[in-house]
Amino acid sequence: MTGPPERPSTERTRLATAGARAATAGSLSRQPGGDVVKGNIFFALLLLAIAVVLFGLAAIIVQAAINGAPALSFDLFTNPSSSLPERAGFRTALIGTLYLILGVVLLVVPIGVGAAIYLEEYADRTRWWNRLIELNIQNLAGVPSIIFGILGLAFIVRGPLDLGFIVAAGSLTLALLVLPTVILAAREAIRAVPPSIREGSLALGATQWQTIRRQVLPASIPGIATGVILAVSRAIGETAPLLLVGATTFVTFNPTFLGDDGYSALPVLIFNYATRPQDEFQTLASAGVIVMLVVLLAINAFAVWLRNRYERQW
Amino acid sequence: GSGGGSGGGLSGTIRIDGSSTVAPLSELVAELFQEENPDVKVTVGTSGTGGGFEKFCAGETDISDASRSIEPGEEEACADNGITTSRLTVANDALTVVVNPENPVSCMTVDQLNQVWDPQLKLGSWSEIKGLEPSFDAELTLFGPGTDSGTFDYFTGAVNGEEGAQRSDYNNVGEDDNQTVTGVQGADGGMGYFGFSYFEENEGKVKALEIDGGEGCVAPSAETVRDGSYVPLRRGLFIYPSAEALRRPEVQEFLQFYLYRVNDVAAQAGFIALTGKQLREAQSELKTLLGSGGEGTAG
Amino acid sequence: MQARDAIGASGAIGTSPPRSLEAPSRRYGEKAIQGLLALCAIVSVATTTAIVVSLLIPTLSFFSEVPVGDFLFGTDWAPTFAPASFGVLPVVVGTLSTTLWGMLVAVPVGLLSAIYLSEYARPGVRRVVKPVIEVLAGIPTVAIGIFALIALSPAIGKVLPFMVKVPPFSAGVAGIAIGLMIVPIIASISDDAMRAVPGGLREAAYALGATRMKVATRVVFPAAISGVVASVVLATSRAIGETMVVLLAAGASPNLSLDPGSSVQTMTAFIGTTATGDIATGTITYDTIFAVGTLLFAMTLVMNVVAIRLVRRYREVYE
Amino acid sequence: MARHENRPETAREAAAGRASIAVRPEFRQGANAGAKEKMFEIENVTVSYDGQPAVKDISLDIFKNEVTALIGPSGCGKSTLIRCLNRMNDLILGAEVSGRLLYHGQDLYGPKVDPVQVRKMIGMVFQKPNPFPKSIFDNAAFGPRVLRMKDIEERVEKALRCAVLWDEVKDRLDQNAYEMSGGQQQRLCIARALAVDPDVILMDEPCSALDPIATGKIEDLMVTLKEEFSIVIVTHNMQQAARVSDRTAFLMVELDATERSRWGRLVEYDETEKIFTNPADSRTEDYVSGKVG
Amino acid sequence: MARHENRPETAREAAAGRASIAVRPEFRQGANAGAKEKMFEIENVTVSYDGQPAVKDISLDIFKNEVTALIGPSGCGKSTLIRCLNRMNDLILGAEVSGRLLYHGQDLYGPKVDPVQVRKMIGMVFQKPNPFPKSIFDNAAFGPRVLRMKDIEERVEKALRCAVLWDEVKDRLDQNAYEMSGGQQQRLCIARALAVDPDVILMDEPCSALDPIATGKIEDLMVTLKEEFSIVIVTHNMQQAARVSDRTAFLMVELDATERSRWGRLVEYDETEKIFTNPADSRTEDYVSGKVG
Ligand SMILES: Nc1ncnc2c1ncn2[C@@H]1O[C@H](COP(=O)(O)OP(=O)(O)OP(=O)(O)O)[C@@H](O)[C@H]1O
Ligand SMILES: Nc1ncnc2c1ncn2[C@@H]1O[C@H](COP(=O)(O)OP(=O)(O)OP(=O)(O)O)[C@@H](O)[C@H]1O
Ligand SMILES: [Mg+2]
Ligand SMILES: [Mg+2]
Repeated sequence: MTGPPERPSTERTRLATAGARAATAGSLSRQPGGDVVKGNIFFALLLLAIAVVLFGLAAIIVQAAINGAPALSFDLFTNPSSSLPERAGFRTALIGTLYLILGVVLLVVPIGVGAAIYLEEYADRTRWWNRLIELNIQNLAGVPSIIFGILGLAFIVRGPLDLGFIVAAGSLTLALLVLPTVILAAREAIRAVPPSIREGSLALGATQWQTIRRQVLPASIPGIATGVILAVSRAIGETAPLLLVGATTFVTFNPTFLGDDGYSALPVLIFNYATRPQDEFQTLASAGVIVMLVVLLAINAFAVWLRNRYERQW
Repeated sequence: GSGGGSGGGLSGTIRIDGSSTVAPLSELVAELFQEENPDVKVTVGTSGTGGGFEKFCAGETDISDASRSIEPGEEEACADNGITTSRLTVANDALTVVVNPENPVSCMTVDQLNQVWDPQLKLGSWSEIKGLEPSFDAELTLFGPGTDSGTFDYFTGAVNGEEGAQRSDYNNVGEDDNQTVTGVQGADGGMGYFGFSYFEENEGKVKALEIDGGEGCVAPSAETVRDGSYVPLRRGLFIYPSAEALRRPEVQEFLQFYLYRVNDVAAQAGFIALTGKQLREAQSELKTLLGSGGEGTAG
Repeated sequence: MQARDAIGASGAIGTSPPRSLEAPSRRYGEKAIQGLLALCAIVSVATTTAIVVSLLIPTLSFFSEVPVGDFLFGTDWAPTFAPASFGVLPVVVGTLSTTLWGMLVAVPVGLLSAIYLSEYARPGVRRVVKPVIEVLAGIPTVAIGIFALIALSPAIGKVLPFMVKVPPFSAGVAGIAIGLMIVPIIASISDDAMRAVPGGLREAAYALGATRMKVATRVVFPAAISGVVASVVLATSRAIGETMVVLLAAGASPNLSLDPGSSVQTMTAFIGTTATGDIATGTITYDTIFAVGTLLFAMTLVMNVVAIRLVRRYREVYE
Repeated sequence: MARHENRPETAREAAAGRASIAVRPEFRQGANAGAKEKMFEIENVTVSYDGQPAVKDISLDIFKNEVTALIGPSGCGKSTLIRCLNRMNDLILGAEVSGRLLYHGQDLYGPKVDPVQVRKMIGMVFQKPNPFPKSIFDNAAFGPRVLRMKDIEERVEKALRCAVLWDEVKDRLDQNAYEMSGGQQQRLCIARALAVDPDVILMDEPCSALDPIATGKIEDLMVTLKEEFSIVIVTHNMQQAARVSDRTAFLMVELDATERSRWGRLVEYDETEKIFTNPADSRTEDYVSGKVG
Repeated sequence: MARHENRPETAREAAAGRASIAVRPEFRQGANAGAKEKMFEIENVTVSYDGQPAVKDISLDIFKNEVTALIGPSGCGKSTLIRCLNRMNDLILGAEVSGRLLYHGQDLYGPKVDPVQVRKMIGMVFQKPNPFPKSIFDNAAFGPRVLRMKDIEERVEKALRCAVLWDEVKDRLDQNAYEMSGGQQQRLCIARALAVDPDVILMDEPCSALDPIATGKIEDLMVTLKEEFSIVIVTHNMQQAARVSDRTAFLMVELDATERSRWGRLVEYDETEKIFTNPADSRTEDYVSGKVG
């Protein structure tokens, strides 16, 4: 039969060695030795890494808070922007940013997840065009944001799409910019769903889309949420491409998503203020950073909640 | 301003874009204008003089802020799109050369500045500058704005005789002139230059050099700029309205308002106000433009 | 009996099971969805095409005036000076330098953080720490740049004097700031990838007497390598593409040097400032933006081809 | 109960020692099957992974309203073969099926055939339990929901009852399926397959993690179900094959001359009673009586 | 070979129908064990998941150089109990062990005990095969490498031979373990555990996916191994328990009065021969003879 000719002698030799070792093993308590030391060093390194990150973050926030302290007040959220620092607020820029991000999320989630699903679940990896798409997405992630600005100006604001200098055009530009982040994160999440789950679903007569929709996607929500969090975080802080596609620094009225009256965005304003000569504006810029973090946290809170809710372990 | 202001029910949107140097002035004027005309929306962008003209010549903005004059190529592009424009000077600036407060030198000639910034000489120390009084020995640490800026072009043109003809081995601070302050403050032999407003805000941290443009040492100030004695580093800042847009009443009103109020607010925004002569010139330019816009003839 | 009941129910519905193996409907819905999904993937291709198109024409016009060789191998970068010089190597090296320093910070810190989050942290801790780390990704780059310049630079200058020379600009400090900024990309995506490794694999390793460190490094990490590499590639791309931080903290002086203490100009910083500066469009200087952009595009392309190869090679498939 | 019938004397003792297998490329169709309706006709089917054949040249007919068992040593290709029957192998990259496979006379691998439709009719329980990371209820309800069936709750309850799981889980239907014991997970997977009322049910070692009681109940279930459906079961448990199946196929591993390649081959296929009491092939006899190994 | 001895008549038929189990909180120590060295002493151990007890109040002693079998219906807590013995339950969030668990007289859950050290000595094979997504060789070599053993190749080969897998895989040691059949995967997991020469081996249904031949060989292996090591095995296969084990513990599910909560309880623990031929408890008798269910 398929089994090997069992030679008891083989086993005996083996057991002899085993016995020798087993006799010495006795204590259950921690053996002082290389492994323990290594493990401790490793753990210390892990904590150090986390500490570095948290400390860095804290330092940035504290620095912004201290610098911005004189200007910090709730009025920052309600006052429109002004060229007079004492009455300047971020309301109009804030609304512009909220619209921008809303547009980014609405665009990037379906497109990003859709592309990820296509690549992981439908695309035949051996086909050159699918490999090309894969390469192309990774490559897009490395294109500097200003190039997206140039692209947005040429193809979205003008050119084929001809949207004009409206918030939606800015959203679309930013969405293209952060699309690779969402696609890559979503792909990894989808890839991590064990094949046996797909088999189980397909074997019940579910179509491929039903399998994706009801098994794969729910299981990959945490990873997708991470991608969206990172994407939104990046989109919210981008300045350069927005300048090109029409975000202005000075808007005293509340912008609308499709209106072409002009709009502003927080980072554009912050950048502009930060490079002005007057100290008051630099203070305002720091305060703006705090405003932006508050907004960012509020926006991400939902994604974080979603991610925690769907977290699971196979 | 409350509703039903004195503007007589003007409404519409006025788009301004261009140099980030000029933007604070346009913003301030725009803010005041909107107080009187609450239904007019004015936006000010900062995509740079070049970027501003590009949009302007594509007919996408009404007014372009500029820290330099429009170039022939840009003018052509405007003409291709049927856009006529004319330069209105709205404020003055004094490019200010700053050094460390500890530096004993207080005045330099244009030639000495040229030595410092000359692309060939590449001086390494203050002591190598010919004819400098009092003598000073420290390593030259140079700071300058981004080479894409109008400030760079103007300074190099005035000091080195040709735009861009400057040594490149200096600390380029890019977009944020505040860094020149930090840098010069930190280096004994530091030297840098930027717009007057940066100096005004940082007096004490850095020292402004007097410039000898041939007729003795002159310190940069509002007065020396206005009386024309601060040469050659005084420059004008401009706006370029489009004749096309000037057919719209709100734009006409805005530009007239601009020139009417600009001298009151220039100092507040960190600029040096126009002289009476400059202002009159600007006003007559605007009239010409209004005329051509009204006739609807272009190019 | 229970079994009988089941059959009763099934009988009602399944009396005449469809015997045809062909699809009862043409499943247009499925096909439409697949088409839509493919379309989503095409969006990225369209984007790239548009980028290539918008880069290509000015790039060609640039190279009609500047020889390719002078551009690629020249060591003097002064496109906005007179006389102009277009040797791109200093900005390429500047990009490599800041990216290198950034990755030196971000990769170890990010990966160790990910391991901590996924393998060591209790769920409560993780649920708090992970979003907090992600906040870093959302701090406006201007703020990080200014922070690097006025807080990080002096601090590092005290500890590692060679990193910061007289002017406050240094490639090393800018790199570290970028590193901090992209840590969340690595930490967060790698953490997700490691969390997705089936628990059975951990159990198996623990049962063999592996310590937590070995389980993390020898089982979980390799099993998640695909996600880990993806996160590093994404982070590297981000580091290469970052503009504002380098502009503020690394200065804007092109220097052909990998010295962390020297001020450098990166490709992106050049593109970023020039595109929003006062240079007139349509000039050769302005076209330089596109030539640099094209080169950057080509460089990231090479990096990604290599990365994709690597992932293929080392990916571990479970189940 | 019908399951105590054709139970032969089985699996007495497995003697140690190894009999080498002669390469004998023969196969057999089940006998005495004239009157029965054919469900699957498998003709010269070979399945390869990455070009390496895993089973070679299998031909057998599987009949309606019967339980057909596949037995054979580990690695002989039982799972590979059973997965062909509802085109699960489509999902494995590099897996390739050649030969002809008819289901009710229609070519299962025909160009117009829709694998989804195939799997709707031919359900499957896998060797490794693979519950979905959802609640117990959602696991069982998944199939009915996907197929837009009515009375989901009722169906779920019945399916869980059939799989002898209801009593254990009725109070915690919303608990995650991964928090169940191994045997509970396996029964849940069985319930999940039953809930959609397939035409044929393929079971790859459905009772491997079950205790005798649960096994007995599942076996009862199979016997009951076969009145309406057909069942193909892979099992390594001779007694189980003997107890529940009407027909048994015995596969074995064959080596090529160099002993480098190995693949599964059908040795004998016949009525279960015959296989266990009077097999035609001596290798079958050795295997079912436990003499090989 | 020693495995054909004390095999009683077992598991004849499982009749359908459900007998309710009376709550009888008694437990027993194994008898006739005076001379043997105790390996594990389990005293009043209760394991709960999220506060819900899964097994309650288990007390039994496990002896050195013996094979101890845990049997009982699915969900009665066999896996839960066996996982306590090498502290695998530490890894499950919400799992809580109370009571006393001694290993060679040392408290397994004592404050100074290092779970890693515990698991080095007490190996485990899991119910669901869980190979690493690495090559076959790397799977078997994982333990020895982690423990910095020498002669890795030799060890791997021996372990694979012991687990009756060598001949099937010797030519493709660098293939991914997930490309093996279910039974091969399980044997690989057994080999992996053997490769580190643990002191005790815990096996949670190690043969559930194996054919009789491979099962027989693994059983042979257990009998040989127990001369040096001790083995605890969970099995739902009565014959297997009867064939290989020296001592058998029978667990059963108990319901509380409201029928809402259920947990496992030790019904009887004794020498295997006694459990299978003359059990003290009628429920044991019913179970091993297949009368319950
Ligand atoms: N991680 C968990 N969380 C919550 N409950 C659990 C978990 N694991 C097991 N249980 C429950 O504990 C009880 C005992 O489970 P256990 O896995 O020990 O059973 P078992 O005797 O091994 O059964 P089987 O023979 O089916 O493997 C079951 O009711 C099960 O649902
Ligand atoms: N995905 C795969 N890629 C490559 N080879 C595979 C794959 N799956 C199975 N094989 C090989 O094909 C052969 C048959 O495997 P199969 O799973 O059909 O065996 P089996 O009869 O079900 O065995 P068991 O009883 O152990 O489950 C084995 O040698 C196995 O190693
Ligand atoms: Mg199998
Ligand atoms: Mg179990």
